[in-house]
Amino acid sequence: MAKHTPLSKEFLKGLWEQNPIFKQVLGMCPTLAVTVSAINGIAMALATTFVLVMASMLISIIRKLIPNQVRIAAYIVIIATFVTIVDLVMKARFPVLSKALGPFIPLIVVNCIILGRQEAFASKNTVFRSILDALGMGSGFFIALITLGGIREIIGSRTFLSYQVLPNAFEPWLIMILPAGAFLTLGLMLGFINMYTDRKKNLEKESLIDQYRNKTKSESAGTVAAQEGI
Amino acid sequence: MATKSFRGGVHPREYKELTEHIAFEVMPAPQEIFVPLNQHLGKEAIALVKKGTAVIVGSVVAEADGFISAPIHSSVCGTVTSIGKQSTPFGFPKDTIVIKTNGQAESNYLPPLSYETITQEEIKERVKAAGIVGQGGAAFPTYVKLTPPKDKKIEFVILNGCECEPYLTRDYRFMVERPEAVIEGLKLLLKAINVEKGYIGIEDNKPDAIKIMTNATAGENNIEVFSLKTKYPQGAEKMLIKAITGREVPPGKLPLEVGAVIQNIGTAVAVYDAVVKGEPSLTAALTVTGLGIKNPKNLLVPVGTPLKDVLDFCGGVTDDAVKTIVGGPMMGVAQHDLMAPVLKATSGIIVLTEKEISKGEETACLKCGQCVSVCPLNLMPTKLVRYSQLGRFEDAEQLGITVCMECGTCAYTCPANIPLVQWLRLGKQRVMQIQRQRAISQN
Amino acid sequence: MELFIIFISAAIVNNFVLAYFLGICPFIGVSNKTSSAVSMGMATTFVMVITAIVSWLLYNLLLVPYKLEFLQIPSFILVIASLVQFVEMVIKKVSQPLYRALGIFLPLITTNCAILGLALFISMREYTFIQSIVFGVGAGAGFTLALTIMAGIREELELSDVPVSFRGAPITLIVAGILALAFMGFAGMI
Amino acid sequence: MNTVVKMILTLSSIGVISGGLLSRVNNWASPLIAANLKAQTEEAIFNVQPAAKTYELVKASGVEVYKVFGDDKIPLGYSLVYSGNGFQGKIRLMVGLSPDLEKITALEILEQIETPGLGTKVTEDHFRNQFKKLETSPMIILVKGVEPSKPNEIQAITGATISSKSVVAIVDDGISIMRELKKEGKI
Amino acid sequence: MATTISEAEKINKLELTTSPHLHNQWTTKKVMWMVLAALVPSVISAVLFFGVYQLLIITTAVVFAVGTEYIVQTIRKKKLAIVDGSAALTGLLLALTLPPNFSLSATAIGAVVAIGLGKQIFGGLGYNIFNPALVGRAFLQASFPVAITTWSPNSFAVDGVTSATPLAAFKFDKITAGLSQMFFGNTGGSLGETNAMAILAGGIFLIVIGIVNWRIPVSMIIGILVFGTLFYFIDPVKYPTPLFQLLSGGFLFGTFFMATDWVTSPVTNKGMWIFGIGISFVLVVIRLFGGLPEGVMYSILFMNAFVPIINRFTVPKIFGAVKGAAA
Ligand SMILES: Cc1cc2nc3c(=O)[nH]c(=O)nc-3n(C[C@H](O)[C@H](O)[C@H](O)COP(=O)(O)O)c2cc1C
Ligand SMILES: Cc1cc2nc3c(=O)[nH]c(=O)nc-3n(C[C@H](O)[C@H](O)[C@H](O)COP(=O)(O)O)c2cc1C
Ligand SMILES: Cc1cc2nc3c(=O)[nH]c(=O)nc-3n(C[C@H](O)[C@H](O)[C@H](O)COP(=O)(O)O)c2cc1C
Ligand SMILES: Cc1cc2nc3c(=O)[nH]c(=O)nc-3n(C[C@H](O)[C@H](O)[C@H](O)CO)c2cc1C
Ligand code: SF4
Ligand code: SF4
Ligand code: SF4
Ligand code: SF4
Ligand code: FES
Repeated sequence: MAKHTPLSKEFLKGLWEQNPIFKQVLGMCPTLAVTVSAINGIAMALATTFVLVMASMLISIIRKLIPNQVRIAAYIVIIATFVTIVDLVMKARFPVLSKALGPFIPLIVVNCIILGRQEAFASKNTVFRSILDALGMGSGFFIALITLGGIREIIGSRTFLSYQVLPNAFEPWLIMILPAGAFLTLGLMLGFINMYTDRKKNLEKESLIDQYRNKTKSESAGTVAAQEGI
Repeated sequence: MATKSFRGGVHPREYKELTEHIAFEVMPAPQEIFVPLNQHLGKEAIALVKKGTAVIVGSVVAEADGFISAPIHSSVCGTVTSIGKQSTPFGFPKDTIVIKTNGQAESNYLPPLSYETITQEEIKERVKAAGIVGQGGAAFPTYVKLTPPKDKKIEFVILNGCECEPYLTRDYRFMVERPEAVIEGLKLLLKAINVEKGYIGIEDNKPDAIKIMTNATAGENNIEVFSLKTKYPQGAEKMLIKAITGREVPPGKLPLEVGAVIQNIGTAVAVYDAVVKGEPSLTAALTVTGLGIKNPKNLLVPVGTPLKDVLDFCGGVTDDAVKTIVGGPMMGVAQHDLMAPVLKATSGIIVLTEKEISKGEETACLKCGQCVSVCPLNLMPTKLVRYSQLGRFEDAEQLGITVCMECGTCAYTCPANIPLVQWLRLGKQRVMQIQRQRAISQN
Repeated sequence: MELFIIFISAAIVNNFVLAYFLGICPFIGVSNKTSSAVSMGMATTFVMVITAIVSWLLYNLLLVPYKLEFLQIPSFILVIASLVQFVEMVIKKVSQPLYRALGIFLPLITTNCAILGLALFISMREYTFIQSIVFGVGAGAGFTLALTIMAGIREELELSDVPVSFRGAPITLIVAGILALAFMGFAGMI
Repeated sequence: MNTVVKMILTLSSIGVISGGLLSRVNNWASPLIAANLKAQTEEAIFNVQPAAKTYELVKASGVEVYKVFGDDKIPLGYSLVYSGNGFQGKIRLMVGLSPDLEKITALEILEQIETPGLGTKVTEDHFRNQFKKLETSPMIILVKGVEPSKPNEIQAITGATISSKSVVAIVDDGISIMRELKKEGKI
Repeated sequence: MATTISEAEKINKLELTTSPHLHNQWTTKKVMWMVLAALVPSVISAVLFFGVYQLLIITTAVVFAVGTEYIVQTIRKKKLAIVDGSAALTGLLLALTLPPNFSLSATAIGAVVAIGLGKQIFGGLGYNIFNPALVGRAFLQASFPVAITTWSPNSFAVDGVTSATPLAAFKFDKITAGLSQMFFGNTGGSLGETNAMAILAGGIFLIVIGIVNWRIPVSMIIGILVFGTLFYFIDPVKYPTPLFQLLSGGFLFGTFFMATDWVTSPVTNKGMWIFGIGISFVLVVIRLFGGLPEGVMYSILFMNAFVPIINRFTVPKIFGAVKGAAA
């Protein structure tokens, strides 16, 4: 299926064009929950990427052996195994981080990105491609988490990766590290990203709407046009 | 007599003081009259005259085509000069007979009938032959209303004396000037449909009309006069029936569903004149008013007279006049061509100035809920209109857009000045179209 | 009283969606129609209660006694997945209307982190059996509440003039943010 | 038939392999995790009883209490773990007490989910240090806006009165239970 | 799509010529300016009680609110409608809910958030789900919880200690402020909330001229009295009197100026009752059982979220329709 795609593309697509958070809007829960600081985001992204890469690799190796009917169940067991390994290692080696991420490490199991990639990619592609794909998606996830975590940490606590980056005169906006701040920041980010990528299309659209505005000068009709998605 | 009413409605400034004390004046025949073949709800009448045919007052110039239709008579003496498309007050041209008057006063009325000996069938025949249509605005052929389906039991006839639209005073003048014609007309209507009870509903801003009608019906124990709260649209038939009898006409159903037939005061007078004087539907009784008219009047105008002539007869319009409306200001139609003629059911010509209209800039809906609380039919205009704007006609249908009677109460009250009625009308048309298509595809 | 507090806490104060960020995907995905939101909420509540029961039994009667806590994640998810499958089959057999109302949502729920989160919380917080069930009901009610409110708002937003780039997920997240702000009023109630 | 056999075979082999793998990882990790936990507790115990050298868990008390000893096994007092509700949720803390329960040696917050930057100030030294050498009789009092004037008073954190109050209440509750236990001779 | 446009065109051409030809006196602009006028007593009272600095807070909030509206409308190439007064109103209302010594920079943030996140992101006037001024305030309260609950004493205060609001004083110290003191505004509190007399003057004016539908204030007041009485009888020591509940905090201000915001309250009469009672119920629960002393803002925002559902379930029965049957 993806035989003709250049290898570099398999990796790069996850960074932006098919970024799991920004473009596919998957794996929202960990994204919102753990990004109170950049370091949490990094840890979460690394853990997820590890599971994603390992699972993708293993599944693309044994993909021909797994009967179709028990496909999902097999994937889940495999993913769960790796998640448990990560969980145990974190608890053993990084107890503080593990506590900060709370139940979200175990919840990597149900992260839609991972199962999604197995279904959509690893189960149909070669090992090497699958690893590249997983690395790409993981990196995309990483980019999203560190951006979100960074913004929230800088505005919410004045620091980035625990180094103070804003002057003391800046009163931190506590909301950024509260649940509401997570929702609002991610919502605004997604909106602005849409705005940016749709820019070209939008320009065309707007000229259409403008033409039509000039004809009708009607506010409500503008809504009609927008709603119809001109 | 407790004041009765319905839920919702509004009370715009009345401006009735402009004309309420002015008695009807007869307007002389103009030089030329324009008689559209369709002045009523239903099928267009068929022309019986050709170019060059000479006619006198009362000559039948067109005959009814089918059950829901009405014949048309000439209101002047003269000669037919052309038959073709001409402007009408509806806003679009229709086939029209043009008659040039010759100033003579010959007339050809129907034979007067004796009120005592007349039968039910005779009344109906006369109403049909006289071409009477409802004077309440919709111009529905009155004969049809007098012929209810066999399976419906009619219990009462209600005379609609509300005249709830601002400005208009025609029905009021009838009640004050010709109470006996109103009551005899009602009795004829009762007889025609063969029912016992007759009611007359009048808004309480016309206390002397209420008094006169009450006195005039003192001897009639089957006729009752009701004082109703002054608020628009008290005269809409569903509202009137609710106010007087407490019954609610179900959505999409006619008054006869709850045993009622509603007739306008003017209709009753027309029926009386047709029976007792043999006079067919020749003159339109109407109020010419508004701050934009120099001499507001109540007039009896030959049907077919161009609006322009009527306005000139009332001294013409003032400089600040901006809009001419045929009908009431809430439901009437604004005119772009003053050569459009007065029709059988024309109840008023109103010339408005900027000051009276007070229409502001349109903004998005503020969800104030005013439209919801004033809609007499308990609809949600804000939602219906939005669905209609977005082309979501199925949703509009679900919320009952077809029930809307386009009374304009919601639009009057909307602080965002959204042209709600236009959007409602559009939505209604589309929904009905969809419903027709659905019916076709099901068969 | 303690049970009541667990219920209110799970349903409102520490709402799964708005405070714990669990089940965001269905929250964004299935919240555009009120009717499906209610069905989805009921289906989730149902699965949550079953999950609470089963995971409590599994954890306390099997994993803990045999010192197999490290198998918690794979075993929970397998058990939940097969259970949902089983329930779906049973409902399909027993009641067609119920199946039509809930059935289509059940598979969606299996891979929903709110469910697994619930199971993990139950073992983490060492709830008793009864407490677990109440916790499940409360979490389900809270999820249903958030989903229904959001669906109502999104139906309304379809009539609004939201900038094109913000339609869909972005505006949903922003509304969720404001909702989370509103729910903060209940903070400290526990 | 063949497919069913294959299905069962694959799944169970995956299960077995994963179980085996996990148990190996677990064998490696569980002592480390246990050690982490123990180290955390120990650290807290010694933090609230700076002079302590050894400790033992007091059994049968219903609460988590450690009896701590100095150099020569001299009893120095207790380290009590107790919890209650804060502003957002449970606060779990450890408090060091003198043997007669009349003085606090130090306070450590073990777990809390208060609002970051606000309620979380209860974990900061500025607040916790107020508890050092604090008298516990008749009970600890929280004051607002003014400097503490009595030896049993604690000043609330501005904007986090509720969290401060909760901490004080948890400590007070814990101490009263300790007093009961002491009366019954259980500790 | 093409058909929709041509329909819009048709309607627009016809606009001058279709009924109704009369309209009442109201326009959006006039309504907004009336509400602004109704707030004048509260503004005067704020300056009187807390000093001229309040004018700075108010100006900052209004300028930033209107500015944000201007910028967004320019970016979105919408018709500029800042003279309609709704943004200025949002700014003023936001200012009146802030404490008297609040910093101007934070006020500006609040105003930008109120218009940007509370209103324009939903499409602007008429389309927002939540009360914009309260979104702004909730954002500020979550960002700067300490600053926004720090009350400076007003200029008539007898002793400097009464800087806590009556509610906070009750919640944390069980001190009840005098009712008449609260009525005339001689207590700590937000700019606009302390003087009940000024609020009532403006609120009753709005009801009389028909802008505010009486159902919302009445149902809220009934609600708080009923729930307040209920708890007062359960335990008069632990819970305050219903009148205290009514006069304290932002209740009256919220009742007359914020819960009644047309855009974010139900459109049906029945819905307004549910909305009002709901706010009072949530409010009493927050005040008596929550961690925060005051909850008017939260309870209004919370009920705002239910408005679409309330509207949907209180669609009036169409005239003449049988109950339960579709139109
Ligand atoms: C909104 C509305 C208002 C109306 N107001 C009146 C009125 O005030 N007087 C009246 O006679 N008819 C009024 N009508 C017309 C009546 O509904 C009804 O059609 C009429 O009275 C029937 O009598 P007719 O057939 O004699 O015209 C109104 C209709 C509508 C839709
Ligand atoms: C197809 C049709 C049939 C009607 N049949 C009757 C009828 O049998 N009896 C009656 O009283 N009115 C009948 N009407 C008239 C309506 O009740 C109503 O009077 C008419 O539409 C005028 O409305 P308005 O005067 O309220 O505007 C009929 C109307 C239509 C369109
Ligand atoms: C977003 C937010 C978070 C809060 N978090 C806490 C908290 O963690 N601990 C606390 O005691 N109060 C918290 N509060 C409560 C308020 O700050 C409350 O007014 C304060 O506790 C009262 O204390 P004061 O009397 O010092 O103002 C929070 C309030 C808000 C708005
Ligand atoms: C009676 C009334 C009350 C209002 N209350 C508020 C309010 O509390 N907050 C606000 O931002 N705007 C308020 N507005 C202004 C306006 O409705 C608001 O800007 C819209 O919500 C923006 O779409 C009010 C308007 C009216 C007519
Ligand atoms: S206003 Fe028009 S429609 Fe209403 S009653 Fe008078 S004539 Fe009839
Ligand atoms: S369209 Fe409908 S909803 Fe929108 S503003 Fe107009 S009436 Fe209100
Ligand atoms: S025009 Fe239709 S929607 Fe508007 S008030 Fe009249 S009946 Fe109701
Ligand atoms: S009256 Fe106008 S502004 Fe008010 S709800 Fe109805 S349509 Fe919207
Ligand atoms: S990541 Fe939580 S439901 Fe998808």
